[in-house]
Amino acid sequence: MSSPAPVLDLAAIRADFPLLHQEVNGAPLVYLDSAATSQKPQAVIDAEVSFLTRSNAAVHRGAHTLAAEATELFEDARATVAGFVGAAPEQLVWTSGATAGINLVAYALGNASIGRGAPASAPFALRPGDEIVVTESEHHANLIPWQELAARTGAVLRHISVQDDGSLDMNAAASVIGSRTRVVAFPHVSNVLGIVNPVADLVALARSVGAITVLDACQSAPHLPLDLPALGVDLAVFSGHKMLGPYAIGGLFGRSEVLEALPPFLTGGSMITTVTLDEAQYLPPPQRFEAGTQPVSQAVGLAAAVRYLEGVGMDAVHAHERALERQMGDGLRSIPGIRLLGDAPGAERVGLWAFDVEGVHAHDAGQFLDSRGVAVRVGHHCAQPLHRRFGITASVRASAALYNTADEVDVFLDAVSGIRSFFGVTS
Amino acid sequence: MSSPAPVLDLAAIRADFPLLHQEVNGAPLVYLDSAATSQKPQAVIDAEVSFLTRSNAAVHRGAHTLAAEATELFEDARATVAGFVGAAPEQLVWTSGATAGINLVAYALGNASIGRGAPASAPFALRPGDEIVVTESEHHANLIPWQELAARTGAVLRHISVQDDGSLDMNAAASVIGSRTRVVAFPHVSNVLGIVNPVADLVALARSVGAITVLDACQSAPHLPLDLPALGVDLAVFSGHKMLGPYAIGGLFGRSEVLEALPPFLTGGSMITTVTLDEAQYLPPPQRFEAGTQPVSQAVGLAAAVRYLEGVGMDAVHAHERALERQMGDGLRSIPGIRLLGDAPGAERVGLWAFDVEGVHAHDAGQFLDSRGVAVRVGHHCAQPLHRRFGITASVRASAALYNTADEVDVFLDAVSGIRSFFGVTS
Amino acid sequence: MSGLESLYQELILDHSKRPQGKGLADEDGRNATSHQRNPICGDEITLRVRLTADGAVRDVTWDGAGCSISQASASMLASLVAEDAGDDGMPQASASALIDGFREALRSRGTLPLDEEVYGDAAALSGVSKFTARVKCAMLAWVAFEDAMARA
Amino acid sequence: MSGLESLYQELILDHSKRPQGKGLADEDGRNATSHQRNPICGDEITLRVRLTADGAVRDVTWDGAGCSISQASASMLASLVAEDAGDDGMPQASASALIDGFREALRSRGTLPLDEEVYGDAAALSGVSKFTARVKCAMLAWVAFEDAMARA
Ligand SMILES: Cc1ncc(COP(=O)(O)O)c(C=O)c1O
Ligand SMILES: Cc1ncc(COP(=O)(O)O)c(C=O)c1O
Repeated sequence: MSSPAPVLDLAAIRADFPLLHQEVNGAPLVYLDSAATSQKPQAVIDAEVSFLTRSNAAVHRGAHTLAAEATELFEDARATVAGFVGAAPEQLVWTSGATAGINLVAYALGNASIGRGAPASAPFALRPGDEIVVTESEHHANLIPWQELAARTGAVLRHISVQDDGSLDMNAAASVIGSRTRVVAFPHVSNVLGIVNPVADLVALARSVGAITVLDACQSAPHLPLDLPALGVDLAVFSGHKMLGPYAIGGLFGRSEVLEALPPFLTGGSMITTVTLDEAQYLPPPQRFEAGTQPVSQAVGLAAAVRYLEGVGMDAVHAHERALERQMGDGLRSIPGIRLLGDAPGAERVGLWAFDVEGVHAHDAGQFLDSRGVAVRVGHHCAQPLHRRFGITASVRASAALYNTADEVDVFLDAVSGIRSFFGVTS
Repeated sequence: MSSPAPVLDLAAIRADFPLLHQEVNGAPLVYLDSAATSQKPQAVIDAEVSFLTRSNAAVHRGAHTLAAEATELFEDARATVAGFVGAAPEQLVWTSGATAGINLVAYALGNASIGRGAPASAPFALRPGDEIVVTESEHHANLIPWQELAARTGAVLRHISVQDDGSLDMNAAASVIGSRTRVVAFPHVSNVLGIVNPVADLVALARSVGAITVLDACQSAPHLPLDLPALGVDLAVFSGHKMLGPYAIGGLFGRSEVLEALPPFLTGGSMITTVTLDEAQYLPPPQRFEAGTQPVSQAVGLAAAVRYLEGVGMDAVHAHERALERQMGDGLRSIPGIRLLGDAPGAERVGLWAFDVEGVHAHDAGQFLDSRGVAVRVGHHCAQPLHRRFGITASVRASAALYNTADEVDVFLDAVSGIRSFFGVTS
Repeated sequence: MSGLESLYQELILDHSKRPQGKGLADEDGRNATSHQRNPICGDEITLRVRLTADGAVRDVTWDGAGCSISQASASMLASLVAEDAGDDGMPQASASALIDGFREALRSRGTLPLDEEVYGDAAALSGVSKFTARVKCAMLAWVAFEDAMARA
Repeated sequence: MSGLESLYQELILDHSKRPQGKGLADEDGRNATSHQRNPICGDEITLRVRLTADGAVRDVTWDGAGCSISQASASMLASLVAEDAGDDGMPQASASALIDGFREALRSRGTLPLDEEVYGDAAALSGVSKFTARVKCAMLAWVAFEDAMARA
């Protein structure tokens, strides 16, 4: 970057996150596990508590004053969160998280495939031999639902491979995505590699063969300015708890034509017009996909989270995290025995790095860091195929959020440099 | 009841529920909509806030100190909530609510039906002509998922009718449940009728033909002492938000043999052992059914809710609510033009009544009550077939919880007695 | 005027008890029918627009069951059309403008009252806009009217 | 002893670097094999029990990859069996008792230390019980041992 990064007022930001101010194993907590789950600012907690202690009532169902108030707060939250990703309110379906969102899409397509949808859903039906394309870098959440959909419909699951440097093999993409391809699902940012994938190119390939695109935006929504309609994807999912919001809520964005055509997934109350003992008629989106009592206070909390992010500014968040990412990457490269996963030169990235420590198992490395107060994630990070592709079963992953500081990255790097000697591995 | 009901310390209980202390339309709020969603005691809010501000981290995934602590709190919550319904921890699957729990069962059975399960799941497969039995009193959440499962598998959906007095026609049950019956799904307590159904008899009928039972315990879990294994049901669901707990969490109880045999429903992270790009192997229950990040802080909150209920004592809760129910029923019967739904003599009940106001639409009646500060639910309460059976499209429902008082019931009854004259209906 | 009385004005209760235009007219000449349902309470309406040869709105009739707000609103809509249509009928553009204005007022949370000169009795529905949960009830007939014209 | 040093005692690091019983023995005579996996980190172990004609445990061998705790634990288990088995082997009941005691100690959150007289080097794993997230690592080989005996 040529211009200096906008400076965040980190002291003020950190003061908003109560959890960060604690000691772990006698050292100040350095929380570098935000890709797993983020910490919540007081504003999010307050929004939920205020809803529960003042306005709580069943939404979309009651005529009493409290219920009307709750309904308004709930629908305002939808508009706020939809706006955060550039969407219209009716293009945002609440889910219980990204995993639930991807399953929703996969099961709705499955239901379309067995004729459970309106005539408009027929073009989305999968037939034996049709192809679903994912990437080798998939989180299990964006892989197994497609394996199961393929098994249910007879479709074939194919994948775009990842190159040694962690970037997607776009030549492979161009040959894998073909006339039988009906669905292309991929991560905006892999939760292991941290690289921003070429969404426009993948969307163009999918469009050229008439396939729909499903974007896993879990690791981009908290870290980049996001305009899902502008990205051109048909469907996209994200998780509240990874973007400063509550657990148990997520969003599914869909282009209106796609949402309108898809049959429902979960069924039950609040998504119907007329129900007899024999059959039910379904509401238009988003309600068609929102069966039963929704995550009401969580929606209010998530709206507070995106307002918090917007208050800081997503450009500033991204620039700050990018600077931390550079500091981490540079530091890690200079420590002997560290192998970074996905160190593609010049890649657009978010603030995370996964790495292997030569001679030390990731679990042991993580334990050592923990003894210094540094919380990182160790394991396969729900991406076993990607780890296998790099010849390992587990790695260490440090992931930053807007509340992390350069000093914390220094503590982290210093701790990493002590791992191999503690375990008696000589380089 | 011959012995006097144990008296609850209502002042102390009400002080625990911050939302109750407000005015609505210039009158003190009388919240009689707990069957839609309950209010939350401060202890539930505090438990969630304390988790989020002190212990929040990804569970079952991290090795760092915070993650280990979060995992412990999460699994302790499972044990607490399982214990509340008489179950072992591994018999309790977290869901996002009752609707999600019933859909889980219906889709898992559907997956078993197309051979997506282990060999142990084969006995659960539905074949064309097999029968699924529900009741005419079903909430849409325990009806539409079975309609869809029937449509997917070719099974036939049948129902047990409701008699004029609201009780299930057990003669009909004995003839409807037959050799082709594979699933019998029914509510412990209907959310419109408030009558406790004869679970033991229905379970016996289902067992005699080798069918599995699915109990909708939404309206019993908050109000009665509950021992699901003792009831003999195979599967049961409940919702956190109706039992003083957070939104977006619920429980699915399953007998171990049944849970172990069923194939997964949602797929993704944390429910697998080995994943390749082509296929995945699944963990045993409950993890097999818990794909992706779980409602972690909500589980902690729900555990606090059931501890609160246990602290008051479910026998005392039931007795108190039963007394309110009697007061409501007696009062409503004496108001001209009120028709109670499901006034079966001598029925075991929880504290709710739905009713029709002759000559006044339920929406108008509810609006009038709201102007007096009384919050009730109006509409079909997600039970259209049951309303149709009683010849109406909508009713008014007042539902009590442990925090309601006899004085509040008086306010409610007084308001109800003013409805018809306000709308100029003469009896 | 208390909240409740601003919602249930005398005129509204009158219309709901003696509804105008209730009972569907025969389907003679150009006409179109719409069926609408409020999924929350199960209220339904079937509304028929008959048009002149030129495509102007001749009359509106309806049938259905529902709360007093939804019944009064349908009745008021029918009488408004009856008054304004005259011999040449009401141009569809005028009808659309009426519907748009009605929707805007009802969604205004009490900030945009309906003009009695334009809306006649229906102006009494202005009070509904403060009761967000009841806006759908008042809109039901008007949405059916809009939908029927779109089908015509 | 700091938290970390109580977990990674010298003995543990030694076993993990020079593991005993590593490399699966041939499947001669009575034997049974179990494969176990820790779904969190992907660590795996394959463990083989060979039994005497009487059904006593003759030896334990294993293969697998994992963290130092899981590797050390497998190694310590193999050497414990090697020491205790003698010529007649270790009765399965004794083996089960060992496994139960080990599990209990590891789940005790530091309250039940393992007896060095009984568990030999494996007693050094007592410290793991305070690290709840690592208990599974230490248990992996022992669960495989239990499972293999159940299959034998
Ligand atoms: C009897 C019954 N079953 C199922 C449900 C659905 O519960 P939820 O909306 O929490 O999924 C409800 C509540 O709405 C209910 O009362
Ligand atoms: C890239 C990616 N996709 C999907 C998920 C699943 O999200 P959740 O567990 O919130 O459903 C995650 C997080 O675990 C992720 O990082």
